[in-house]
Amino acid sequence: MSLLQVRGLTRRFGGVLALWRCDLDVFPAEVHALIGPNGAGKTTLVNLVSGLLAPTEGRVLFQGRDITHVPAHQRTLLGIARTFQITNLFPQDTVLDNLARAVQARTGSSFRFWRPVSSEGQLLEEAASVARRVGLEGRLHTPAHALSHGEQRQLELGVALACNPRLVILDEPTAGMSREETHRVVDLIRSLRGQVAVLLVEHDMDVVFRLSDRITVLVEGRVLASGSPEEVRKNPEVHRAYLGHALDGQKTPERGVRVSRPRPSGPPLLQVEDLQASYGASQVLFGVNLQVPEGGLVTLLGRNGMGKTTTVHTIVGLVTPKGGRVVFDGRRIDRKPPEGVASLGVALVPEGRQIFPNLTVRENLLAFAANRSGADDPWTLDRVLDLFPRLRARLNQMGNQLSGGEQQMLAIGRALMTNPRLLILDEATEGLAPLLREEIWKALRKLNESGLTVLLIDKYVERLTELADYHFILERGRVAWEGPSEALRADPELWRRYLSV
Amino acid sequence: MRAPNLTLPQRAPTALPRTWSARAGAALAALAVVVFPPVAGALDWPYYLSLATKTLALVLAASALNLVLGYGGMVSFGHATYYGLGAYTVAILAREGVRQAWVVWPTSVLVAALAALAIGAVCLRTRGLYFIMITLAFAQMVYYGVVSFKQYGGQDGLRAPRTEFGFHLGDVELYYLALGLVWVSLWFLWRLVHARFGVALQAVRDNEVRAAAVGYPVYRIQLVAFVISGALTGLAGALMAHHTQYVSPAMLSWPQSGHFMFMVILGGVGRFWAGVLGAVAMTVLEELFHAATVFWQFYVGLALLAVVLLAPRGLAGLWERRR
Amino acid sequence: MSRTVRVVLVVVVFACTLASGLASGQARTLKIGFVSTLSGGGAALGVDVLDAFQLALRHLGGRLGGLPAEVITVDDQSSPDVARTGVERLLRRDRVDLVTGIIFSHVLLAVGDLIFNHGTFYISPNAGPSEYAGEQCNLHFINVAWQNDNMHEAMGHYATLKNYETAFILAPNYPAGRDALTGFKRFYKGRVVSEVYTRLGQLDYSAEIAQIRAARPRAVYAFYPGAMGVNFIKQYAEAGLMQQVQLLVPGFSADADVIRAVGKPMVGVFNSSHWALELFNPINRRFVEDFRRTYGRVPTLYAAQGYDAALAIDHGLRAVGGDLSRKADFRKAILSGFDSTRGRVRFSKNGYPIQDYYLRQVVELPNGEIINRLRGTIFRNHADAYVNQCRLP
Amino acid sequence: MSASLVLEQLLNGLQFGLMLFLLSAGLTLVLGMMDVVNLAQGSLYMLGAYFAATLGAATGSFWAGVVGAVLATAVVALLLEVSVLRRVYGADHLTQVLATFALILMFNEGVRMIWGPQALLLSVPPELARPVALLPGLSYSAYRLAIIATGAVLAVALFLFIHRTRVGMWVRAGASNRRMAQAMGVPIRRVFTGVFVVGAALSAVAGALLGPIFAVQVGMGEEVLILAFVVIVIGGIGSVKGSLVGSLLVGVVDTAGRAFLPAAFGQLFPPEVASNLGPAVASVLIYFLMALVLFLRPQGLFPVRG
Repeated sequence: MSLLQVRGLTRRFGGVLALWRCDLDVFPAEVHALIGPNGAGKTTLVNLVSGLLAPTEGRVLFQGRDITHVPAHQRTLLGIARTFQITNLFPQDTVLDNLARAVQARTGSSFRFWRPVSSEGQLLEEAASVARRVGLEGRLHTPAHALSHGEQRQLELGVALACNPRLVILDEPTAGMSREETHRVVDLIRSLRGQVAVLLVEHDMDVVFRLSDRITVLVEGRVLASGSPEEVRKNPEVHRAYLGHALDGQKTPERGVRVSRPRPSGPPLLQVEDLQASYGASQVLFGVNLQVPEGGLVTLLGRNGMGKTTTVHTIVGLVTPKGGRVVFDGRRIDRKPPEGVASLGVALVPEGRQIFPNLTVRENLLAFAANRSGADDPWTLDRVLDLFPRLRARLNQMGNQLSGGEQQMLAIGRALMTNPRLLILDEATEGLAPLLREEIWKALRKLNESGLTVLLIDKYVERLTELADYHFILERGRVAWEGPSEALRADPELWRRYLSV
Repeated sequence: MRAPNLTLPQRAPTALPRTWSARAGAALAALAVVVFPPVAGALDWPYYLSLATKTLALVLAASALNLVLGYGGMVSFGHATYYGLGAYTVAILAREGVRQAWVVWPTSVLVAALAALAIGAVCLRTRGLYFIMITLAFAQMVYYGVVSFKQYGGQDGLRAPRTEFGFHLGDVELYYLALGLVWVSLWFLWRLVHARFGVALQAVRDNEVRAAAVGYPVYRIQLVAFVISGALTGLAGALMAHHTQYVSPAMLSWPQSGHFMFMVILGGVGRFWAGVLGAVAMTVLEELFHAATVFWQFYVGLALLAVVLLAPRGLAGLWERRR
Repeated sequence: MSRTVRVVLVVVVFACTLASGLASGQARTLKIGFVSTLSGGGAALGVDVLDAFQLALRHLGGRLGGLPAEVITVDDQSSPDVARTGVERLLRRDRVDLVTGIIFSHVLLAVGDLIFNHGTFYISPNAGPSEYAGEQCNLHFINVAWQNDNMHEAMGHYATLKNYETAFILAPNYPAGRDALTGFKRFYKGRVVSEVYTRLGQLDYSAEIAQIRAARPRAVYAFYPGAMGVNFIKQYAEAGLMQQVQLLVPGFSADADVIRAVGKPMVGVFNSSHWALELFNPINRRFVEDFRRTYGRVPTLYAAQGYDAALAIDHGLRAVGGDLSRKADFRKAILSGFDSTRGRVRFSKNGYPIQDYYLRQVVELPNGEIINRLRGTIFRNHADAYVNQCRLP
Repeated sequence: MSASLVLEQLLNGLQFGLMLFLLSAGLTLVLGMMDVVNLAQGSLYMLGAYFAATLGAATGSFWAGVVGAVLATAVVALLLEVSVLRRVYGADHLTQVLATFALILMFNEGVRMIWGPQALLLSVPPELARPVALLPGLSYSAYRLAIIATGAVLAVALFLFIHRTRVGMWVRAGASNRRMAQAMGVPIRRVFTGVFVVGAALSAVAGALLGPIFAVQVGMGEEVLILAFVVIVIGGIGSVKGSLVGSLLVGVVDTAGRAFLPAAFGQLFPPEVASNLGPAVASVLIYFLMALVLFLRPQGLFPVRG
């Protein structure tokens, strides 16, 4: 009998359907991986199971008991513990205290007002034993915020284990870890096998296939496939939907433009040197170097959590770098505020679209209109609407009334309206239907040909090799590889290592 | 320069003095508060005795607020409500002819606790700025509610004769009563913040989502802390009513709530001695500026602005080593 | 800065405070604690009383009953709490011999027991709550102005004489306000169509004025001291009610300060008072002229009361040779009568005056000056209604 | 209860509501864009009134006083923003509440130092100090009508500015997602300073216009400040439309409550109960309204964040 049963789980956020009628079974003591592209609804599903969100429809059963309406903290006491995608600890507390707090929550009432915790020796003993289990015995008295990123992830895991769970949910436990750290965590998870059921959300396919007993693939809020690693590996649908290209050896069907032209040369429009950035104590970028030549179409590739979004955020000034330089058109911009960077002609189509919900579509487009590149034939409202005719009918609707795809078009249109010299797109085709995606790429190509420099983050690698001139692959906050499209196309090993299965 | 956030202590500070000089200082301070009344009597300083009693009541209220504000991370902008209700209970019971101490004091605490329970139960469903505003809204409701009850004085306030203990409750006796109550309350709070409950409360403050995810009943923990804080604030109100022998709606007003918050910040939010240091420093500051200038509030404001911008760890933070 | 230095600094600051408090002087002078409303909407009243009190002190050569007098002022901001703290300071830290000055009854009621229990006299230049006239009357309390009901009784009587069948009456919701309307109704024989109590300190009366317009009474009686009165009358005039419904007010709502603020719309308003500018006696003439010369404005009845308070204290202290421990003699001396701006004023046993009440009307003089003119006498030797409940001998 | 009484009270509510809007519009934008709780907005309102009183007396013209007051308050606001508020951007709300609470104390005492403790009593400009007959049986103060007109004009102007101009779009974009607006090139600091100054100027208009209806005195800002916060919480933080709807709602509900509730309770309950309950319920009505709105729509009526 399955430990965890998810039946027909549906969740809406406003008008957006994040999860639709999902079924999931996790059996006792198995490692069950949950994979899928960004925005597929993995974290939503995990939050619904752990009780941080309430479902719109459907049920969650644990050990046969319906826990759909049981609050989060009681689910933990019933035996569901979890880690978070973004490290989520008690930052001021030491390793030992972090663990002791988890032990305390499990071992009885929080409503004891008199007896000092310091006299409850077994709390600390148990905490220390968990610390040994996750390999942190040398850091017992270090405050969590002072740990390295990898150690924080280990502690995160330890906190979940300290809850003594029957099912532990690990949301991207190796995100942002070094290779050695990843190995350590993989070993740790493997040691859990047979004792605790593990529901693992993970992008690193190495990790997934090495560890899992079974895999469930989630795409666009639906369960696409579920089964043993072999079954999933062989499922062509999974490849198409998730990996964005056909199986090894098969050719993609012909899809319109296929360009090959000489790489533009000349001075780089954007030059990033030894860029370092961190969120609080955890460093994300460890010295990124990349260049985008004037008129180039360059991609930034890499799996999730490798620092792609942080890199572009640092470029546009939303994150202040810890070190390194960003030079745009001969000028240093790494200390400029975002508006200063933007006014030089850098436009961002951000991940998650970030349309202004309280502005109409027209206003979203017009509010920031400018001719920052001094183009003779600048983008105007009409041109953008010609590019995305679907927006025309929606001009007077508020930004938050659009569908996801329409918001995506709006976000691109909004950036174009500033007539930038450099357009940065962060997952600009996320959540779009294939046809629409293709349309956007064609548009991008055309824009690029007309002289616009583009830096692109996307996951459809094969298609990108056809579109773009040059690629950078980020791996754990560093550029692990760079080269022209031909080189990338020629080396499937690269893809396997850095990008997918 | 920008104002840093009000930083919380790295860990629940082990506030019992550890060095010999500090222990000697603490012992001296304890001795000073115990022998203060005879000294004040000998020197004929009735005003300073009365000021000390008032300060003790404020110490209690500020320490109670520090529990929710500092240890619980709940920015309550309506703690004057519990303070005022505690005080009004004394006055109203006296007016209705009930003056036995063993009835009045527990009733005061109970009324404040029940109010905190009802208000907290609703307010704790909101977060952030909305929490601040909704606690304020409830405080205003209670304020205007009390103001409209004409038989209990309305805007004019109400006399609150001291309760009967079976002995004469003069100013000196009241001082010792206040000292005792403050001591017992601080002891209770000390145990509480170091017991499981205090640890859980701070866990919720530090990371609510994480706390829930390891199994803490966040809402209940916050509500219980809110009620305890409300009850102790009510006790402070009852004490203040005994001190002034008069209660007025100003005790329930929002500037009063702001005043308490100020004391806690001044003392060092989230440090155990914040309430004590803040209330004493505030009283000293006010007396000092009051003696020096008619426009004393201007300088109080300036001092507080300086504290907020320059010393966000408050007075208690001065003793902590710089990071 | 080392920790030790920081700790030492804090200790030094604390010590300085204590020292500054203790340093207050010890010379043998008569210390008068003057608690009054000197800020906010009621400040004009407090300032009038204080200015006149100081004027009287100057006329008396800086001495009261032969003792050099020192006045320590406290601004109560018309808040009972602030007053309570201030009075506590006056009594226990500054050790004043007498307290006076309070304008608002709710302030007085909040601090009265504190002063009386301390064994200190309170000589009231204004606030005259019914509580201290009746059952709670106190040996340490003397009011040199009037009991709260009195002027309103006079206007009630006048409204009856003028045969206004219906009246709309309003007052702020505080003891003097409630006393006022009680007093008005005691002598008004017509029908009260509506009795409205507004928040003390309320300054916008649009809602009430709309109600008056809807109720269409023959007369409106409004008791609003200070800025409240100024605003009420201004808004009453702006709403066009002056010509439609006769407005009656007590004397202090039509006094020099209100006339200054409202101006011409006030002309014609009737009001009652125990004092008037043109009362013919030497004390009043000297007071009115000197007040005008010193402060550059026409004195109000509040000013007259402040002046009288100083005279009463002087009178009482002379009788006991400056020895305030002879409390009974001090009280008896004042109660048996002293010479004031209103001539000789006598008192009931509860410490409230027995005196005449006049009818005044706001008129415009040919030179454009607007002034309150004496029109007649409503009551003669009028005492308050509560004296019989007072059990003092 | 006659129709003209209801109408007159509605006008009173409208006048009150529009003035609240002038006060809350700046507050809600400051809060929405920079996440700054500014308790000192009430002090700017007070300053507006004091400046108007002083400048009006100096120039002899009420309207010159109002215009001067608006300019002078805007200058003070600019200095305030540069000197103090910039330092509390990004700090937590507790810091902001306390820093601006300290500012209130300083402004209040500062005003007392300069203008003295007494309330200043302003007069309505003589040309407006008369009633206007609106309907047979209903005449209404010309000055209050002028206030309603000014308030309405400013509300419409602000509304057009926020909803029809580019800078207005920036302001709304900034209120909803500051970082994204910056990334699109909006100079958010300067826009914010502008918004703060305009908000202060509107508060000054409210202070100057209400001066003759209330009294110009220390502490006048605090009471109205709490109401302004109620308004923006009801309307949704950051939404000008919300603050307009919230202001009118609070203005009308408060006025109607005070005018009609005591009478209504008088018919339902014995007089003893009614005389207590009526005013009590009337004065807590708006707070009850706010708690209710927060309970049903925790983000207010017009939420700005997506």
